[in-house]
Amino acid sequence: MEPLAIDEAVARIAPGMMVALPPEYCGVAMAATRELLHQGTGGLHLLAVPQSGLQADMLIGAGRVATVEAAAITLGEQGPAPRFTAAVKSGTIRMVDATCPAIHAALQASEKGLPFLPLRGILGSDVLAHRGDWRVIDNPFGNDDPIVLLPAIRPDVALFHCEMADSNGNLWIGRRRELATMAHASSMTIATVETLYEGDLFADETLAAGVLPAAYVDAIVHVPRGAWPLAMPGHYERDSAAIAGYVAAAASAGGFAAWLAEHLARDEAA
Amino acid sequence: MEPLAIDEAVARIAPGMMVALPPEYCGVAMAATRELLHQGTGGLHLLAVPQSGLQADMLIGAGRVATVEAAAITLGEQGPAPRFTAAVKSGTIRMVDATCPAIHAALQASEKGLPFLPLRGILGSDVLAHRGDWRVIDNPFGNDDPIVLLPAIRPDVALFHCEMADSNGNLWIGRRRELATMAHASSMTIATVETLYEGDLFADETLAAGVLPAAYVDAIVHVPRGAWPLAMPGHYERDSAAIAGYVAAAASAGGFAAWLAEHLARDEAA
Amino acid sequence: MSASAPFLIATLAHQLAGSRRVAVGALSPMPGSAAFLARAQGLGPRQITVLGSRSNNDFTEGGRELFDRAAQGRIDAFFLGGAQIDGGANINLVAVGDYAHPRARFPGSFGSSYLYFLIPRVILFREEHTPRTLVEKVDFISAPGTSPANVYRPGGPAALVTGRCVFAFDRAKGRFRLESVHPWSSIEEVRDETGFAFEVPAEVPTTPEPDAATLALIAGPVREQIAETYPAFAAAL
Amino acid sequence: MSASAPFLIATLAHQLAGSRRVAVGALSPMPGSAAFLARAQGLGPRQITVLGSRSNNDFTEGGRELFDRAAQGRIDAFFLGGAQIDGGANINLVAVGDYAHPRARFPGSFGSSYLYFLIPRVILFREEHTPRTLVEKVDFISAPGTSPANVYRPGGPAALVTGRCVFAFDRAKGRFRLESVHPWSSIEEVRDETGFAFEVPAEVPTTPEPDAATLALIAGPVREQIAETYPAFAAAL
Repeated sequence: MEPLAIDEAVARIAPGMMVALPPEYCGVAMAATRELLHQGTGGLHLLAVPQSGLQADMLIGAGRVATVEAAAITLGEQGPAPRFTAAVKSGTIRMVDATCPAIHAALQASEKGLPFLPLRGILGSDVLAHRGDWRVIDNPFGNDDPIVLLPAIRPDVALFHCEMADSNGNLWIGRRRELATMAHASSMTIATVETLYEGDLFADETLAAGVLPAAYVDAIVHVPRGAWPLAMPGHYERDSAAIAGYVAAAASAGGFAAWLAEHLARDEAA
Repeated sequence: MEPLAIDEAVARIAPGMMVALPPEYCGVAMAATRELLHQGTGGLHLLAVPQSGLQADMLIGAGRVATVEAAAITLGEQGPAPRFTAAVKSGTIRMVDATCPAIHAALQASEKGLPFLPLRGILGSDVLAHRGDWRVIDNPFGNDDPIVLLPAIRPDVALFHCEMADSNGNLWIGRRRELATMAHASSMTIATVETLYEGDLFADETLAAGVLPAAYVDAIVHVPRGAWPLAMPGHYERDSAAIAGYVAAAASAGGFAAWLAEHLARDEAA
Repeated sequence: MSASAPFLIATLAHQLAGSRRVAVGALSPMPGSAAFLARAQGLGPRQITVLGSRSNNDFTEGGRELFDRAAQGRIDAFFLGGAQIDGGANINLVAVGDYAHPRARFPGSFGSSYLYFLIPRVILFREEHTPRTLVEKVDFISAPGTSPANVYRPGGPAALVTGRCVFAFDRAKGRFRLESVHPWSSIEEVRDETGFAFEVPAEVPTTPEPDAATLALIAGPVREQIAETYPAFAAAL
Repeated sequence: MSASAPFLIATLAHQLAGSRRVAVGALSPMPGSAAFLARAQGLGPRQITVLGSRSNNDFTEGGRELFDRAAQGRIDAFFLGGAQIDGGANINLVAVGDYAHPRARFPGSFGSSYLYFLIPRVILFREEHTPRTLVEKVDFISAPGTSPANVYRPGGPAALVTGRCVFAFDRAKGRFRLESVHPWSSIEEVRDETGFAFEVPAEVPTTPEPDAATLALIAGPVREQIAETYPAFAAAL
């Protein structure tokens, strides 16, 4: 599988698609997200697996998001996600509140080709009360034992950044197995990678243990520092200064608009 | 976690326990099985994940097995498992026929602390007809869409042989993830290992990707060639001659009894 | 005369034309060889996964991945056998006679009870073609050939290859149709040796013999590739 | 005077006495520090898993492992916060005001809606102790403090630590009981600043101050260990 140019890969994300995104500590495809901002793809349905931050905030701020399903949207130590918070308060996005294991389970349902998966907990919460798509049944193996059923979520795209790809299209994700679940559950997987691996990742059983097989991968882009300004453990730390700059700008709609215009102009020039 | 002597580790398997066993290509604890034969532990409930062969056949032949749940019991290219076949025909064990993904799913239910997991297929089969413990419901998200529900299986012990253990009790299982599922789902995990690893398997992210954490491991025994006469990929091949010898002996009850007596005597002498 | 292994491998390989992603289950040396042959011939499979193999196996999620991948629609073709196969394409991998006190017991259903429902093109294979194996009704249904319309079933049987012939399976009618007869057999012999009724079209061609190039592939790369998982079979091939 | 970080860390650590396996979720610098402190003090935790950490994280199944492990009964204690917490130990991590048009919006429920049910000892922590945060009834229930008897619930709230006091939670009664008051506060102040009713026993001790050895542990190894996941917090500690 030949690596693609980033614009080519990102162009596969069509308006209105459901895009699954990993958490901030786990290989967020930020370079691809900036390309997505460029391409202007709108009406997106973001599925945070199970939480997101800067990535979701930028897309929301730019008006490209119709729906967010997440257990949380946060910038971690940098505080609340400003454009997300503003969008929810003003009702410009549809917010679908979930809880972390529900998103994992709903993706596992899709991974297993199942219509639903059950999950403990949740009962009596307003998370459940606001989910018209979740059901409560009486556990058929129990006795007066209510349990929640979650319908499968099948994203159109899984989009993430990971360690490396070999020339056969296999990805090395290490112990970030949520990336595998996302890929298994999605119709299409687009990955940016920090490095390219010469050879076959399956030739070495030690490496093979951390592989997401090419069978699940549709597009690969080689993007060193592709998670910046977020961290890529083992390569670079979170760029707190850059994120703080974003947070300051994005505190207001006008500030965000200026940040976006400057960002798009700088990228055009590059 | 200090490695134990094999007799000490195997003594934790009490009569009547449900023991989860991996398939023949995936690290069968044969040395531990011979020790189990020695200790005379009986009334076992074997859960093949999802199939077994020589290991189950020996325990069945020795009369140590009350129940077998499996998708298949076979010696592969060496043909049918002789004592298993004889025991089913004469009704001396309770055979619970399953299908591979049902065993995987029932263990995943236990891994997730769920009372059940749904599974597609199976409808209209006699596998389902003979399973009083499985249920069929109408998919609450569908319309006249029957689906099977499988109750969780929580084995008392997961018993397997794998590549290596570090001094903290972490195991390296590589891409044999069924061993992880077995351990997650079981109350206790006993592992024999081919080698010991100096240091911490989590210190290297490449190795970490193939680790089953010590949090799931209760007893470790260092047993080089611990899967013999079955294969340990990367270390030794299946010993077809030894298995053929077993098959020839085990063709009759008397032949098996002689093989067992000789085997136990030889081990005592060793 | 009975079918040679290379003939059957070539006939099975023919069934994989157009199937891009093929998986091969347990106890399947001939189907495994057929998958390697079809790939070598450029017939279809680009991706072959052999259960129990290390070099032809890209699973990294353990034993469940075959089943999950099938459910995701990422496997196009698969092989299943049967101690008994009946005219409705029901297969029996478990027991002959009474289930509780069987006359014969086999290893078990493996993943058939599931994969038969989910993989679009399942090719049945049973070399022994006698009224003992091809029966009117199986004694135990490991997996049914067809299901009611309301049952979720994207997959099912496509064909049955035996030592005497090839049957195609008509899912709408729920029965087999004779597709070709091997060179050493005949429609009459197939009728005599089959325990179930099947359709016979006006023209029934002879199953083609493998050509020299095909035989060379089988004796060469195919034999080498299958040896990892089935050494005894490869040695005898 | 308000609570210092070391005081709160020490008070939270005290809540982990006897808990062998502790997990720490997102946005939890103080609880994470408390877990490291409790381990350094030999108080309880042998195994600490910090979400988002690499060196204090033995998960190899991805994000779902925390939740699966909790369900397996392999995690003894966990921390949860709340934009609002009410007298029934219901917690709100989502929104203040009307859910559809909130006055304030927070990140979201994270795993609380699940873990609150499954982990035996959940310690609630909210530094700000005012009628704004400790309310009579939360505006949105991310996770309820108690459940009807027929609901599967091996876990739940054990205590609530704030900047003014420690409450214990009585699951049978479904309400908080004042356990200790921090040195700079008083029962009266706690009453005034709490939006919900709670039980006050005859004797309410003062929450003990951390001793010099404890402060040294916090300034040393604890600060170092928490820095990997919360560098800004560690720098300010």
